[in-house]
Amino acid sequence: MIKIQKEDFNIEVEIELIKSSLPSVGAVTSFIGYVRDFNNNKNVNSINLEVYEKMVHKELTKITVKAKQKWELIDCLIIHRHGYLEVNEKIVLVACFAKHRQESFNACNYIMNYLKKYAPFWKKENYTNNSEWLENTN
Amino acid sequence: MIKIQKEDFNIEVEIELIKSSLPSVGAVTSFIGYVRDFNNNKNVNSINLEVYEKMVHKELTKITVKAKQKWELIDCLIIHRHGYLEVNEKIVLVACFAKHRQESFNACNYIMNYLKKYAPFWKKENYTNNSEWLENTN
Amino acid sequence: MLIKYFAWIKNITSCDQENLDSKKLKTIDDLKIHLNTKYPDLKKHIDKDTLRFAINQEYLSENKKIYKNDEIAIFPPVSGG
Amino acid sequence: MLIKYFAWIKNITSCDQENLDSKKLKTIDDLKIHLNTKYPDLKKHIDKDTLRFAINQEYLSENKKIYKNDEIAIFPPVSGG
Repeated sequence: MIKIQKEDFNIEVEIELIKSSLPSVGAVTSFIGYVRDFNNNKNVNSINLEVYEKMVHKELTKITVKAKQKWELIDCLIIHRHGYLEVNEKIVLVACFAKHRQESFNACNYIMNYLKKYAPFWKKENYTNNSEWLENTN
Repeated sequence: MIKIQKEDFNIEVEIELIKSSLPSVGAVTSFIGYVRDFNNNKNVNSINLEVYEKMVHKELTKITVKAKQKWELIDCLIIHRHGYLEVNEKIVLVACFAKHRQESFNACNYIMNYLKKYAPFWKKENYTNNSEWLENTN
Repeated sequence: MLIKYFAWIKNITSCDQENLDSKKLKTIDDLKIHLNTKYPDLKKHIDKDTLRFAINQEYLSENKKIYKNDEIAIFPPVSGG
Repeated sequence: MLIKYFAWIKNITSCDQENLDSKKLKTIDDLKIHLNTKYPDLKKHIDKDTLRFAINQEYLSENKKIYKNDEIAIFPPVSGG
């Protein structure tokens, strides 16, 4: 499942929603990305995350299909926020549901790598007196 | 932080408890292990997890210290349950807090590998008419 | 055709999207030449090949024909996650 | 010294812990010989070297001296997580 939203999400609720109907799942690896207080030697107060809404679902669907071909995934969940986010707020959740541990780890790592490269989001960091668009540093 | 307990836990609450005071953390990788409905060609109803309480804290502390030496971890959280657990219940949570993604992934994977090898827990699987102690299959 | 701009490219174009006349623009390369002229500040980025192009929400890796109803997006390397 | 048993080993020993007289048991190898006699069903596991030993909650990789106040744990390979 792919969700692109402005609102925060609850990790427990989101994972349980999928997991509760998948009793064969023994392993869930998840990654959560947050807004950090410091980046490129500057104090960050908040970020604005721009998204190309029409493209992002296509792109993330491609990535999850590839991940499912490569690793034995039973399901996967991606939630990515956009808009205005303050320090400590969640940006992204990727959760990979598998029978076994290593499959879920590998799939989650794989999806995050591709998401960082191809998902059409752009971060603008807001400092005390100005703001700046980021280049992806991976 | 290491918690050994019988009770269930809430992933969102447990992660937020640590994350909220660490604004430099940009990445949290977590692994959740669950009781599966099927293992070794048998339908599993529930498990009993035995623990060597006096040893488990020592052993998990060692593992987290090693992980922190090896990877740039800001913090890490391990929650492991014991006692009677039914299918779909959580067994373990390992969450690794780092500035950057790859450090948190590697540390989480590393801790899980060592936990599976050294943490003194033993699973007894309960089937419809009998039960059986598991050998670790990793 | 509809051209969409994202992130700091909008600062150069002063708009987030615009319709261009598709009669003279037959390929992505035609479009690049057109934009270089229209937005001189964009030229160095297009020349350095640092920007990403997508036609109808699909990444583009080489020059390609473009059509009247296409949606073409131009953006810097992504930085989500 | 206190000997603790875990998982299916308790089924063989019929107890989860017991105190053994430390006078004759000076090393882990002495203890293994003693247990092989006391619990014949344990012998094959001890001989096959599949069991884990811990002295005072620390894993053991070789034979070692043991003392009166030690807590010695004997258990099968772990299976948590």
